[in-house]
Amino acid sequence: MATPVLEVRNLTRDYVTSGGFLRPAKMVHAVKSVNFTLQKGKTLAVVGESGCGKSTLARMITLIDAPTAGEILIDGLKADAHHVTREMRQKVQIVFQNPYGSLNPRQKIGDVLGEPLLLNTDMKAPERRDKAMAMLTKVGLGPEHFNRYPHMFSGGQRQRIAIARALMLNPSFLVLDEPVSALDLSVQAQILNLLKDLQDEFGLTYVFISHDLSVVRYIADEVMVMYFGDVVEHGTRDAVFGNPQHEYTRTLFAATPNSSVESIKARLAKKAALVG
Amino acid sequence: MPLLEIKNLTVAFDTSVGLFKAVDGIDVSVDSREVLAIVGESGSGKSVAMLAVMGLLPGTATVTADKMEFEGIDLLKMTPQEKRQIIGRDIAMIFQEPVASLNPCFTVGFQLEEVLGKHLGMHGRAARDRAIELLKLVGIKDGAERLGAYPHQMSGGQCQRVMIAMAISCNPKLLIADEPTTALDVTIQKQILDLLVRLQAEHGMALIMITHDMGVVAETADRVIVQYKGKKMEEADVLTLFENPKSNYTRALLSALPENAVGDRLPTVSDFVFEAAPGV
Amino acid sequence: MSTVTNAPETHKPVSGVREFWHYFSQNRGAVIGLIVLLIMVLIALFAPVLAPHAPELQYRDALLKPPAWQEGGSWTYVLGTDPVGRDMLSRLMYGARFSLVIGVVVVVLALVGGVTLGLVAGYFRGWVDIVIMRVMDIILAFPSLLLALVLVAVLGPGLVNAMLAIAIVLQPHFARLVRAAVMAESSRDYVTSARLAGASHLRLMLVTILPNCVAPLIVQATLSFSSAILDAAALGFLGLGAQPPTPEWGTMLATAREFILRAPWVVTFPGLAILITVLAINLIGDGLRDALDPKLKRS
Amino acid sequence: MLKYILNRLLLVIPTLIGITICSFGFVRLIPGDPILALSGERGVTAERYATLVEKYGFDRPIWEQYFRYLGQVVRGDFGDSLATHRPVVEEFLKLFPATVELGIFALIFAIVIGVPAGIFAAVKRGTWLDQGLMGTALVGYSMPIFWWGLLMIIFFSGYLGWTPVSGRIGLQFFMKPVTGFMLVDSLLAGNFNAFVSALRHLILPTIVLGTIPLAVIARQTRSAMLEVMGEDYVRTARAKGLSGRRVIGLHALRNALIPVVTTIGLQVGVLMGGAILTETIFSWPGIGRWLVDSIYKRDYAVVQNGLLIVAVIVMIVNLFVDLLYAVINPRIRVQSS
Repeated sequence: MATPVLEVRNLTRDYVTSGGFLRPAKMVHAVKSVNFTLQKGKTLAVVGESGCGKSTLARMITLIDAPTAGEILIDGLKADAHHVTREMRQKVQIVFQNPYGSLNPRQKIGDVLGEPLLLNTDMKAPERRDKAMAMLTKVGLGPEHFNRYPHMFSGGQRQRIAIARALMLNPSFLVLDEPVSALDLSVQAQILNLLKDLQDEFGLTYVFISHDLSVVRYIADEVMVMYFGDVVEHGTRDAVFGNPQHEYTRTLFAATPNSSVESIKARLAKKAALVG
Repeated sequence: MPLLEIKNLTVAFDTSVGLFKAVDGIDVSVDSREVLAIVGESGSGKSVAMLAVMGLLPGTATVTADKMEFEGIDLLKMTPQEKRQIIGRDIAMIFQEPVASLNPCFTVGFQLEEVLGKHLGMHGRAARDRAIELLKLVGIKDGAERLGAYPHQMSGGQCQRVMIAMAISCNPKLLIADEPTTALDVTIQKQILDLLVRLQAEHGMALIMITHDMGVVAETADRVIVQYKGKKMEEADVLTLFENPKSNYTRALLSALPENAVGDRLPTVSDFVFEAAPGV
Repeated sequence: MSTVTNAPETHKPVSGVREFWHYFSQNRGAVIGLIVLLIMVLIALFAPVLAPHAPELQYRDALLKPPAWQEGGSWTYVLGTDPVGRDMLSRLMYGARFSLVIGVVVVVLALVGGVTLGLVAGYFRGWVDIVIMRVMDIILAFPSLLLALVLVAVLGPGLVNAMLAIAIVLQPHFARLVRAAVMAESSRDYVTSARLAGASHLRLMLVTILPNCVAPLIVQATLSFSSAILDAAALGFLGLGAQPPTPEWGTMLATAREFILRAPWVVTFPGLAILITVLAINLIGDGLRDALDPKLKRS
Repeated sequence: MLKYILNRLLLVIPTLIGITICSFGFVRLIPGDPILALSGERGVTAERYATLVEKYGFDRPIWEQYFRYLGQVVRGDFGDSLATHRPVVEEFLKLFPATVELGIFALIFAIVIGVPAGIFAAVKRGTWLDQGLMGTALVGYSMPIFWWGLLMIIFFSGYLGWTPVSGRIGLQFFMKPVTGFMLVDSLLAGNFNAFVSALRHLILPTIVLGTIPLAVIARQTRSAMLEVMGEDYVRTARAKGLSGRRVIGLHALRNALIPVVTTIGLQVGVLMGGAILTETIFSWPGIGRWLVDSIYKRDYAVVQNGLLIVAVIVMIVNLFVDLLYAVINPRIRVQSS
């Protein structure tokens, strides 16, 4: 088996709430000893509700925050969030949930895309420009957007730009932190399609953080369910969706609204019986 | 006679770039004991019509309608004072952000008892007892203690329960829920939806559910209005809508649901040109 | 999700300046303020040309002449003369130079100091932040005019020392503002993204974060501009700012005080000049705040 | 809540130390010999010079001098005035009530007019009433108050002859200072005419000193109200069918008052600064004039320690405001469980 793109061993993150004077500081275990490996070209979805630690996990594997314990291996190399080398930095990129906060309001789109190249490569300005332009078309925008500022774009377009920026340095894998949950249904579909297209074309590897099971079912190869910092279930998509093992996973499935015609019929029948 | 009947409603906002029609000639009617869902994406003006009914739109909004009647009473001709007798008692509304929708400076008990005092003239002991009873009704068991709590001491789900308790406190004939579960986690969302549906049936009130989520529509509605950019695209009972959508916008919306994915890619909305379904 | 309002897809590209002007020009007061300020600047620049008399020339035969429209006034001295026979109008025109220079110098000093400290404190946090902000708190614990007075008492009376003192007193406001803005911006995703793109601390601070804190800074700078003029005039009034016979407005008021009941014009006009200038700048400040306030924008 | 208070108290300590360092450093920063500076204009004999060096410990290392100074300050020994040779504390206590009396009146004047004006402007947003009120507030905010005071004197005292020009009370009255507050003392003495005279003397200084706080409070109240009126919970209150008066006066105002109280607290420092000018103009025998006179007289002992006392008082007031802020803000008062 090839070296996994990402390997995570016993990754743990504890927070100490600032207790202060009379109250003892409390330890919060945001992420408890998480393990997984991810092969190239695959998508791992991390599912859970707010406060389950999925975003903390995302920030750790993106080397934004340092873990309390555990190891992160990227392309078989150990990564240290305290001293991120330039090579390591280029291997991981992230796309955030809120398309309105993730772009610098005072930076033109061309500069947004060119910045990673400017800072990490010796490319000359025209070359950077060509690369950025190419990426812009790749994500479904046009050259006319190159010199515009973020506020001239819609949420979906901004998310495309954020994806383009993340891809500028050919990262080994991409962390997608709820990339579609702030978008309208129709735009969400476009972005999901785009992610799939890009994955097929470049063989990208995704860590997809989400709370939305229907989206996860659509995009994931592997699913990891988190609950209060613990991984309670981890398996292939079909295994998790077909035969959930953990109580919490089943609760999650049961809570997800079902829009199939059969379930509507069943609900209406129940209601009619109640009234009648 | 429908409980609430609106004909040809138009709401325009005065913005810096000119007049913007958030709602353009929409008819809405809901019968008593009926659950109507108004569904649409952002910018479809789905909340605006109901905010107009409640009189909660800002001063920059101009509301015109051929008819806006509640139980046969003309809402358009009412003075604000007259309207305040109905609002909060016969028509109640809950909102998207439960924590922000409760006043952070007052206890839950105060805010709950305030409605009882205003519309039912209940004060003191009686109001307190009724408030505890209402909290129990919405699934808060330690109501007596919770009455002294401030909104920031409670979770989003708890706050939404309090909002619902406030809304049903005067046994309204119509409850309007504006994206009541959007800010909540999936499991909490399920609890709140179940609660709303249960209360609707038990109290025999009409419920208007405003949402962007087709799943929520499927789980709650009897009848559905689909809105797009301020215009009504389709109106149908829930089963017909999901089984046999008439408007191509509804079809696009349904096919964009990830669970309805056919093959490897999702059809996207921009692939269609939208028209209202015939007869709407 | 309906919490996020989508910007219209077909937004015609507008330059930032023009968009700003669109919002700014809707505020009538701000435009009036801007016009008044421009006139003040012109008067200050061309005082030697515009002033009918030299500001320090004493006409011994025309002491305390009332303004032209009052009984006993003459059009030679349009706004009358002061107790030693100097033309009020000319002195006021030259005085505009002092006020505007004071404002600019003080704001530049306070801005540079405050922005640097606030940026460092807000970006690095930790003990650097604690030390810097404690020092700012100490400065803020003193009533500003009192602190300026005492500083001038230490440094010696005079316009330059007065400006320095006022700058020191105003500086913590900038530091606090920048720190708060930097902290708010730092937590936003675009800063994290820039960090992930490999931006250094210096680049993050100066290129990524600082330009996004400019709006509140501009407003604060405008407000500081007016309070610098007021404070300098107050120091002049107390005899610790610009020294006579400098035609600084506050100093003019101080020397005229004993004549207030006999010759109200020597008091009225310098004060009115201060008020009009400060008011004009504050009107601009309010207009800027409205135009730059992100909450009003793009709604 | 307790944690918040303790935290806030802890923050006071470094500020307090900083303030003493400032006032300690003040004399040593004056160009020239600090002994000469501290001994006044007339100069000293060699003998007295030696005693002073001994007294202030100028032959000692600087940190030792500081701790010596700190020790004196903690014991309440703020030295003697160079001009009157009386203890600084004694002079301060004699003059302080005059400033407090004026300050309280000015603050009440500012709050009683400023808060309702701000609420009105917010409720009538965009109307001529709003524009008029806020225009007036901006003029007040831009007012050079030393000039404003002179204008008031020209008009009310000079032209109309309604109010006295200076001082706290008519010269014909002599009040034995009991509380130091002229109004209280005159009532205690049962002298109604003196009370009226004291009140008349207060009018102009109160208006002049209160003008800027009034403008600031009105503007802040308006913007706080506007912000709060856009909040979700105000919409909820309307959706309950509550009357407009209750929505604005209870649900919105209660929240808007939180930042307004902070603003009002901050005005105490502003008042202290304004007192310097107001007291100078109206010959009001208070702390502000005392400090300015001391600067003129190069009475550095008074300036040094007067500065220290004023700063400590302002700091204590700010501390109270912070605590008050916690009391009126349930989000701090009641810790979330």
